[in-house]
Amino acid sequence: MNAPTNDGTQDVSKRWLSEKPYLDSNELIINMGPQHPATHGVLRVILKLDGERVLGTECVIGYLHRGVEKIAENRTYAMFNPYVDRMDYVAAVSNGLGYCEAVEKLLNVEAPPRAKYIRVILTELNRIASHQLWLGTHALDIGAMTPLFYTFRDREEILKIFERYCGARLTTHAFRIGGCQYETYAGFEKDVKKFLTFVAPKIDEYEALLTTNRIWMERTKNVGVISAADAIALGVTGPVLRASGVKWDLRKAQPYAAYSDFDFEIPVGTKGDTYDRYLVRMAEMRQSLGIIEQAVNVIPEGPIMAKVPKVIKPPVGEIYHSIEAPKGELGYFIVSDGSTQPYRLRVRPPSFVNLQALDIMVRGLLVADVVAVIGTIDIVLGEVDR
Amino acid sequence: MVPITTFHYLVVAAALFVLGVIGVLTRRNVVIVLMSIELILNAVNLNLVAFSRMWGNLNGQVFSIFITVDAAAEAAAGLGILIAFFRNKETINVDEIDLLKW
Amino acid sequence: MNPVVNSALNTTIDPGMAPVATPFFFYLLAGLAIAGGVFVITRRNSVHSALALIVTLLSVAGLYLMLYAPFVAATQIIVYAGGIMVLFLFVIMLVNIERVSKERRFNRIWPAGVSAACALMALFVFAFVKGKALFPDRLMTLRESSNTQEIATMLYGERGKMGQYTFGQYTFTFEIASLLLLVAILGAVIMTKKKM
Amino acid sequence: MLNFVMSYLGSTVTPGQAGNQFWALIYVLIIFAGVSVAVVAMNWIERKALAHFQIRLGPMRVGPHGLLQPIADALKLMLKEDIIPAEADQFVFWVAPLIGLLAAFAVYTVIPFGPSQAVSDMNIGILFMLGVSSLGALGIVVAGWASNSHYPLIGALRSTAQMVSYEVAMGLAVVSAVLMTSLNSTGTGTLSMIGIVQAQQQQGIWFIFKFFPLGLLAFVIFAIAMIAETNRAPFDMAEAESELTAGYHTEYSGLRWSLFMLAEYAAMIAVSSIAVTLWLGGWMRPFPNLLQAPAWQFTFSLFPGLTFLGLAAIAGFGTARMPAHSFFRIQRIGLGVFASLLGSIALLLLLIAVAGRSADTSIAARFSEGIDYVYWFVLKVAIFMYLFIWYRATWPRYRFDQLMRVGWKVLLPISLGVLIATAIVGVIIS
Repeated sequence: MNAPTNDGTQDVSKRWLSEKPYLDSNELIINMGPQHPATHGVLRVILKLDGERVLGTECVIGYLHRGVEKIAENRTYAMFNPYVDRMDYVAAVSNGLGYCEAVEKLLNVEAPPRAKYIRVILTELNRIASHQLWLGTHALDIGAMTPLFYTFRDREEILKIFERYCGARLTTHAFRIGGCQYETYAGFEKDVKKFLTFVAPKIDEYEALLTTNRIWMERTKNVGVISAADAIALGVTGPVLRASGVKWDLRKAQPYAAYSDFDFEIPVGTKGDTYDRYLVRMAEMRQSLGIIEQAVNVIPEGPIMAKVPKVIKPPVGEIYHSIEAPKGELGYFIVSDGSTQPYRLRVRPPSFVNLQALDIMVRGLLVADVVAVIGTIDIVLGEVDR
Repeated sequence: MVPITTFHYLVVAAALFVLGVIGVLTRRNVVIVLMSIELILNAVNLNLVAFSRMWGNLNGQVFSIFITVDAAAEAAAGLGILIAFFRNKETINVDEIDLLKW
Repeated sequence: MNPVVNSALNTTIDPGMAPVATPFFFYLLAGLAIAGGVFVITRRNSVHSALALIVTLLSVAGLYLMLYAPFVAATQIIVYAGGIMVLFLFVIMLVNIERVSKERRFNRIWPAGVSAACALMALFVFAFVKGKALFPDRLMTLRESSNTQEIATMLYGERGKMGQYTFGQYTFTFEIASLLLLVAILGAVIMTKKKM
Repeated sequence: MLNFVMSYLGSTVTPGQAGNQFWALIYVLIIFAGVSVAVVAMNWIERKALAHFQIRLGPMRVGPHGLLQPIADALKLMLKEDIIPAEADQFVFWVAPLIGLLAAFAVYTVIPFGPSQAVSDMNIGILFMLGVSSLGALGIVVAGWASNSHYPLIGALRSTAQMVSYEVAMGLAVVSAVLMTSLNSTGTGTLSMIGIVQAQQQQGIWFIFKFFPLGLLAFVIFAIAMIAETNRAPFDMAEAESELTAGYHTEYSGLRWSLFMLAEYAAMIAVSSIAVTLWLGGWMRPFPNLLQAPAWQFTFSLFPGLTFLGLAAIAGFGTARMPAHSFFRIQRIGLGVFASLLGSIALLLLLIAVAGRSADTSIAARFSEGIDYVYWFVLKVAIFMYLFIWYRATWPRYRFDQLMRVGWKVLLPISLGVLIATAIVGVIIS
């Protein structure tokens, strides 16, 4: 009785009318307002309730809109790089990777292999950190207090490595157009290896706490189900898509950076409910550990910066380049008019697109589940509003 | 102070009974009417237990428990009707409930 | 079943320290019960009258304890105060329309109601005055003792008598009572169910 | 007057039964003081234990290792402004926490800390307990109503529905335990709490192990219903922060809010002490019938002293480990005083135990026996308290309809089944 079996795309105009509740019970329109502990930032969800059951939702966003894309139009390519970290502040490194690779594609410059390997290691570390933050807040929303502290303690180790490498913990600004800014510090490989051995048993701890926890299963199984067809129709990407059974991961489908050199599987779910998404993300964390392990032993020697002119003036033209961010497909569409500043820069943020699926997933559930579903889509409002 | 006799308990029960009857007859709010009926049943219970104490056997007490059971059933059914009625007519005034079928 | 008079009743029992049913406590509880009853009828806000009813129920439970009927007192607290009153408060909150508290509390023909009640009261008084002679004096005065346990066994025989009564002689009534409850539950559920 | 007071000293019956109001009053004061101290201690232990579960330290700043934190909280709550929401029912708003407190504390008049250590031994002990705990739901409904705002009302309705539905399962579990008391020679069971523990002593087995799976099952059902009854851990739907702000006591602040907290903790202690009385043999020390030899008697009587000695050692170790920096000087002194206090209590208890052993009929023997009873009872209740905290740390929260489903469709049928099975087995055996 969860998501209604609709045929492909949904005609928005008929959506509210088709929901004629039996016996004119007074429907309740309540705001899960911008200031709500469970909306991961300033998201306002208007819930149309019949008693406790959700009839429909309407997401109101824009509270965190900073006009990043407009600013890009009067910043040079190098100057815009730090802005990119502020969009999905939880996975800043992969934002930076996406942007730098897009501009390199525009300049058709190739980053040197050493830079590629460093980029892969840092991005995968960032994916684990992002998933850990997701797990902590998601479990807290459903009521389990302890995982939050476990995940944040382990995330601290990753942030330490980022800090030693590029001076910043969250908005790292670690990459430059054409490669990496900094050479890896002396104990980089040792730290990463130490981290790998440290975090592997910790992930088992999270699993021990939650995976076979009856109440956790009860709260997440068959909640917020989205079928593969709906997911594809709405353009949902990332773990949410993979949990519905679609095996699509840009790191395998359109390999970028040095991902083609490593072998790792793509975890895929079956039913597309909150529990599957939980399993998919936990498996992804383990895969990332595998990738880092393979990468850290064979970082090639050589320069870390390609030959890039001091003032970057890409040729006239436009490109679209997308990478697999922790939340889904993060794409950059850049139109260059030959000058030092992009004519138009459009970002395709995964959270913004995934948020559309909230209405389908939540239809027919209870208010308590809305909180769980928002948690499982893993949205970051900085990226949704840009 | 004269020692307490069964008569005292009968007077208290009678007083409660009369209060209940007044409540039923004069109040317009159905919930209060149902509460007054509870008052009446309570008065009856008190009488039964008083007499059971006087005659020294348990019949009165056992019967008072059955009356409590009946009061519970009556309250449940009465409030059920009230909610069903309120959902249709938005009023719980005794005067306005004058239709057998709505 | 003619009421067998318990012969032990007549022997005077040493009242011991302080008998349970001291007149002070009796008048206190009786006063509370009647005052609660009055408040139930007069209060404008139905939650206040519900609270007043709870006060009445608990004081009547106290009276039962004075009449050495602990089981009835406990049932009263559990079923009445704990169960039915929660039900009442639930319904008052669900049916919470502001308009009710603004309206007139008493219907227009309240004098007729009150006069009928007075007639009833007169009837009771008449019955009590006339009937006083029927009850033998020695039965009316209630023996008291400090130890509730001892007097209860004296009155009703050893423990467990309550069980024998309820399930012994009154089994048939007991089954009817359970049937009544079943019917009430079904009725309440069907009436309040929104969607079939 | 004096002989009225002294006459009770020799008797081995609870003051209520002996009709001695003076000693009943003293027992009431002792128990309520004890419960308040327990609530304060519970407040500290909950915060510290929960913190250590979550790999953090918990309150460390107020007093050594946060020992003065509960007192600081109490003071803060007293000084906080007592806000009453606009056009809320003044009277009802004021009465609601009192009803909650009445329900939570009235249960203690019935709980037996020892054969004669209880305020009064009603012959309807358990029934009285069930009745009074159902009054608690009233306090919450009325509190939700009086706060005159949307979310507390929903929170109140939910937690009341939860309490009422779990009370049914709880009642049935209690009935199956009481049924076991009637399997003695005379065949008539007892509802009085002291009678139940004595029945367990007579039958030489704790009810949790009687008719092996049944006693345990009834105990587990009671344990689950007990958590739901006090709105704790996996069933704390009322205070589900993520949806309904803070449930029925959102609008309360200052001292009034602390009354609710006091009522919640007191209810927790009350309900777990009932579980201990019914299934874990109340004040009985382990193996009372098997290990009768005076040597065993003596070793078991040393336990209270040894526990306090252990606590004193931990506190002492804490002082030793405190860094020598001058900032920690006051904390070090504070902890040292606390450690020495515990140590002196331990010595006192050991002294009484030793004295009690030598002269059998002396006051010391009766006194040390009394201490043993209370010690074993409080130890078992403490284990339950720790379980409450453990659940809160590990379990996520049930959704409201799942919570009701578990209450009605899972607990109720099983408790009915256990009740019938106990009856059948009881009839077959006796």
